[in-house]
Amino acid sequence: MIKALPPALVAFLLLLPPLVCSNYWLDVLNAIGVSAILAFSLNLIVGQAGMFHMGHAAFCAVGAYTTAIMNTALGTPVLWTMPLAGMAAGFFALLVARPIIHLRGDYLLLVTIGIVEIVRIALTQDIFGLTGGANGIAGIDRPYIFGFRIYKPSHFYWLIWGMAGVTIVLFSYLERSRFGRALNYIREDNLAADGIGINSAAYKLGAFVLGAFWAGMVGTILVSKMTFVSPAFFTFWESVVLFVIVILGGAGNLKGVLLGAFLVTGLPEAFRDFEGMRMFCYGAAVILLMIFRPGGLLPSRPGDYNVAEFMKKLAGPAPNPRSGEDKRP
Amino acid sequence: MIVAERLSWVLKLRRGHKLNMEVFFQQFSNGLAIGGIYALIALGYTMVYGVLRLINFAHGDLFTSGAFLGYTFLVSLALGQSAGTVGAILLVVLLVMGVAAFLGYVLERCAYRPLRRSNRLNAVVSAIGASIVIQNSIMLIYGPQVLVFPAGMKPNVIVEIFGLNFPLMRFFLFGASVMLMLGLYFFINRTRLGTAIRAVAIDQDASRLMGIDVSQIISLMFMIGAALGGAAGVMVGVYYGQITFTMGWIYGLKAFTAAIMGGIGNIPGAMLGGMLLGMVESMAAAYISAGWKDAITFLVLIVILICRPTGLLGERVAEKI
Amino acid sequence: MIVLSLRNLVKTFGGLVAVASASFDVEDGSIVGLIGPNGAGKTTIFNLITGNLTPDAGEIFFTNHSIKGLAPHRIVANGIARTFQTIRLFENMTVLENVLAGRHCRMRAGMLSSLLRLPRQRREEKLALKHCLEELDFVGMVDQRQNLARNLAYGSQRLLEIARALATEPRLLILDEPAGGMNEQETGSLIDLIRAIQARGISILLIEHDMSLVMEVCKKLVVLEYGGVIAAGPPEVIKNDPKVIEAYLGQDLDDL
Amino acid sequence: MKKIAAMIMLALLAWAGPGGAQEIKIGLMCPLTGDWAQEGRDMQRFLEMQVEDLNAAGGIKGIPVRLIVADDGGNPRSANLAAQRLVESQVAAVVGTYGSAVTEASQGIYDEAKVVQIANGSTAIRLTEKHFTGFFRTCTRDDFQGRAVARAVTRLGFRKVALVHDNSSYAKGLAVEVEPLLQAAGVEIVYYDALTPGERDYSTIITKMKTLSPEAVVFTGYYPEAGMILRQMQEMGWKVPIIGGDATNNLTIVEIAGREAAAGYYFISPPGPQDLSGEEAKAFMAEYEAKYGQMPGSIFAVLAGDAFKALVKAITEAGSDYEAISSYLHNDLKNFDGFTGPIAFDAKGDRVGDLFRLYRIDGEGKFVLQP
Repeated sequence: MIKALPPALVAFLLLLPPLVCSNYWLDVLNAIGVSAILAFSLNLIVGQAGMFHMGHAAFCAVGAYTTAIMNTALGTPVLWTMPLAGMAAGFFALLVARPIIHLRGDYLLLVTIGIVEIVRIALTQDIFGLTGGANGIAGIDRPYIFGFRIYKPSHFYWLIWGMAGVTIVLFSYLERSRFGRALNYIREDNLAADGIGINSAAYKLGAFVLGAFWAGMVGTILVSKMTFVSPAFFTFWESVVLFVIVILGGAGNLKGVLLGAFLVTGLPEAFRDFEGMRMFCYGAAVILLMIFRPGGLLPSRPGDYNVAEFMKKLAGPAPNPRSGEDKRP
Repeated sequence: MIVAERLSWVLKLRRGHKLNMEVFFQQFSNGLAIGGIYALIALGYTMVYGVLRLINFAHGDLFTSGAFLGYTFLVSLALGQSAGTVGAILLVVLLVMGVAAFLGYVLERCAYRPLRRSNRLNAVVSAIGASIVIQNSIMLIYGPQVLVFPAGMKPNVIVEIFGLNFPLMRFFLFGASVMLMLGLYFFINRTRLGTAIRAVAIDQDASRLMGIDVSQIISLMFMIGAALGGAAGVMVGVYYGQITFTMGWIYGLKAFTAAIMGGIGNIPGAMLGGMLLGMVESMAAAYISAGWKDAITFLVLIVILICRPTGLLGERVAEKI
Repeated sequence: MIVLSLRNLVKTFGGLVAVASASFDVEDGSIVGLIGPNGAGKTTIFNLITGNLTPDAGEIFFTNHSIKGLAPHRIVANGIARTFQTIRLFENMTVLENVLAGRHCRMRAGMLSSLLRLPRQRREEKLALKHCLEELDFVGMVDQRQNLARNLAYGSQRLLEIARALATEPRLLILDEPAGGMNEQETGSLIDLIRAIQARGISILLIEHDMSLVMEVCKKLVVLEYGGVIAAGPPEVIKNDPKVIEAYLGQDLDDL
Repeated sequence: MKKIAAMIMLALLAWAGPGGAQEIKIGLMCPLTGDWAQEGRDMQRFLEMQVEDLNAAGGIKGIPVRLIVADDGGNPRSANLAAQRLVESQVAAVVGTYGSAVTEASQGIYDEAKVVQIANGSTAIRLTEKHFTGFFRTCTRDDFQGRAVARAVTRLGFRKVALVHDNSSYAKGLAVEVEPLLQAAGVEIVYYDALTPGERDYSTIITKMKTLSPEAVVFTGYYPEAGMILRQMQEMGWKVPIIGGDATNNLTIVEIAGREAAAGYYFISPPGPQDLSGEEAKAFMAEYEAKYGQMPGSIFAVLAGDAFKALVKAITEAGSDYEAISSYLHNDLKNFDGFTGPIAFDAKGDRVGDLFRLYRIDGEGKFVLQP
């Protein structure tokens, strides 16, 4: 009961903003929400599976352009395109990640940077004559839910944070499952994971595809909110910001990543008035945080499984309550 | 008779292709000029990586600092004007290398050393933070606008070789890059200190047991890397003439690509990677499409890494089971 | 019946011949020890069996099927589990999570059912937890299930690796120097454990330098030198084999 | 501690603001960070001076005007937030911004909030094809400029040109306009490609163009790249005229290229800050130069100033609500005397009239208006 309280409190706090916040702050929260969902999906790849992936914006772009093209050219309602956007991004991830999945650390890092740049250039060069070049695609419809038109910041607030909520729940399920654990084993020791029966290449690919699927769906929300899309949305810098959110917040910890999204996307907004010094302080803060909180703001915690019912059957001595935890390097 | 006919046929072919070959060589030299600079910056990446296994994302911004310091010394303070243009540039390059080395030392001390025992990802993020700090410091000090080295700053002589035009400065630039690289190569491979550096790169703990001051070596590598980056900054500034506070990022990324292409941690690899990258860029722009150029270079990189997962000259390290 | 059979296995690294036409069998339910001087190719043979390396020539049969060239995870699924010479636990995860890793290959839940926590996936998780706790109980570590693997004592880490391997429900367990770094008392209980594993009907193939352990538990020893098998047979016979004694530089095997 | 206390005080004051003294708020959305930070800074300086002057003269009908500046970072996504922020501060109207994609990201927000927006540097055609009643711009559209560029090429008598852009929304848009116009005029386009902005070495592209021997190069991108091209063409010993668009109307181009290389460069632009003709404009520019030590780098700060002037005029004449301002700007503002010449807007919100002139840089590095 007590453990359920903080989530309830958080949920209650999340209900408040549309009632008290101005449109500006609502939109700041929306931006944070979008970053948060993207960061959750990146966390799967970077935090859970431990792969150096700095090109997440590429997957978001594929989803965003899928929605934009389907909506403007075929007139498909925006929200209907969401699963398709996800699938397109997932398929793209499958295609590009397959040959590079075995690359180690820094090599993978650069290749993913390369992918995000290739995607951005391809979009800018108006690939297949579909993407509208540097101008992008404009005139994307607002989303409708059962005939209700979503266009105000407060409407989007519900849409975005609703999706963020669903994402948190599903991904926390995933963390404590066969799939999630497999990713953690790979992060900890790829070779040992292979040796104990985990098809690490398939799981790494799976993490990429699922992460990309989610990022693609966020792409749909992003374009429906802006009603247009252009390559400028998906620069390398956006990918770097997502990467920083995950590591700064706490790789592998969803709460940490959420906190990271608030800090990295939200704080610069709060310090708008310090224009010149803003980015300077931001960079310095990033360094200091990494030095003094190496595991991120909320480091990932080992899994806690409820085993009480089996323990009785084993009739062993009383379990040793969690000792020696939280001493991560 | 037949021989003569053949000969004339060959000559005809030559003549027909003459123009194309000329252009090809011109593009080749363009690629070398760009590649030389990439290689010079890539060296800094590679050396720091070699001893620390850290991607120094701030390296591109050290390069920018070099360019702006060069501006301050050459244009604002007009240092070394009595020594003539070339003399002044040489003097300033040396001066900037010193200041950049100091910057590199400070950077390593503040942003990386506390993280040496920590997760690799943390160091990457800290490096991104450092990059933001340096870039914005430059903007706060010099302002956001483009700064220009006066056009008369460098000798503007055009050399004609085999009917092709080359700016004389390009030879200096290329020559200076190669000299710095060779110097470094000999320093690493032929001196006592270089041996210590190689030892640290292979095994820090063992080196420590052998009495090598590992921290000192790492600082030294950072200083050398930063000095080379700074030197590249001044040279690019003087040669191309315009500098902006954001310029480091594009050069940094290219140099990083070059270093990885050649096999990061490997000095000849950085040179090879830089030249190759410059060449691929130049050829892609010349014979395929300038707009797609960067996409093509990344594609080449990916293909290289798929075929050779640790770069062209990188060692394949099998994991011990 | 023969569980594992190696036939003329060859593996070279560059010019170096690590395994030169090695052949031996592991009988069902037996404990076989693989011994030999350092560099004789013992661990290479292990890596060939577990699929971490691919042999240049020869065959590997497991329960009469060829497993040559299969990926490591397929070999585990087939029923061969291993421990590592240098302990390779998932250090920042709990003891229980480490054992759950072994369960992985016996579970079905995919990405979607994990994401949605379907009823079938929940049932499976429960069963897996139960099984893993039993394995932990088997090696006597159930109390430490919430400790991080890297905070365990050395001996416990070895035991945890064994529990993790057992969780895969192997028919053959491959132990690479299981007593390495253990004190005498720990080695004693390890011997009991190995016997208990055998009692469950699991065959065991092990590399070990601790000759007292090898002599005590193994039914059969296979001696390697320069990548080839120079002798194979019961410990008493091997002990007196002149070729073996020579390989160990003339030392009496009892002293090792 | 003191700082925090001061910030809280400030916040409280800001909170109490709207209920307090009467004033008219006008928003300025501009890029103060990012690649176009220089443009944004000039825009802010320009408007701040105008507000100062206006308030010194009694404001609008005695009510002081307050300028509220929001940084759009030159990026569509942060523009979204900047626009919300201005709407939130209840501005009567907004001036800005520079980039087309950035403006596009903010248009919907201003439209939904019913705030008049006058962009100063966004030339993409489609911005005014959306029929937002409250959107105007003081710069002219890419197609106007495209026509001016094509006119200049034919008038200068070039029959064979290379067309280069930089893949930015602006440069690509202009190139797309220019290409068919040139073809229609019978000008052969021997090379059509994009360079990568921010790079330093364009020798590859120059070599490539040289082999195709065009009579002139049309470059639709920005001044830093134009300067580099001029400089490197000279270094490579290849001299053909280059014709650029209004984004190269910046004095820095001569510095980058060097006087010798810059000489002979043509560009199409509204008059630059240094050769505005009106008396008022001249006086204002002198004041600006005295205050900041230099003229604005480009014409876009001046066009922001024009937007501000038009707004002040509209509010003075019609009042400060949305309908009043937009209807006045659409229908009643005719031949209004701006810094860059007479200002009027058509039904779409585009500026009426052709501002474009052909300039040539002479041997002294001066921008000379061509007849």
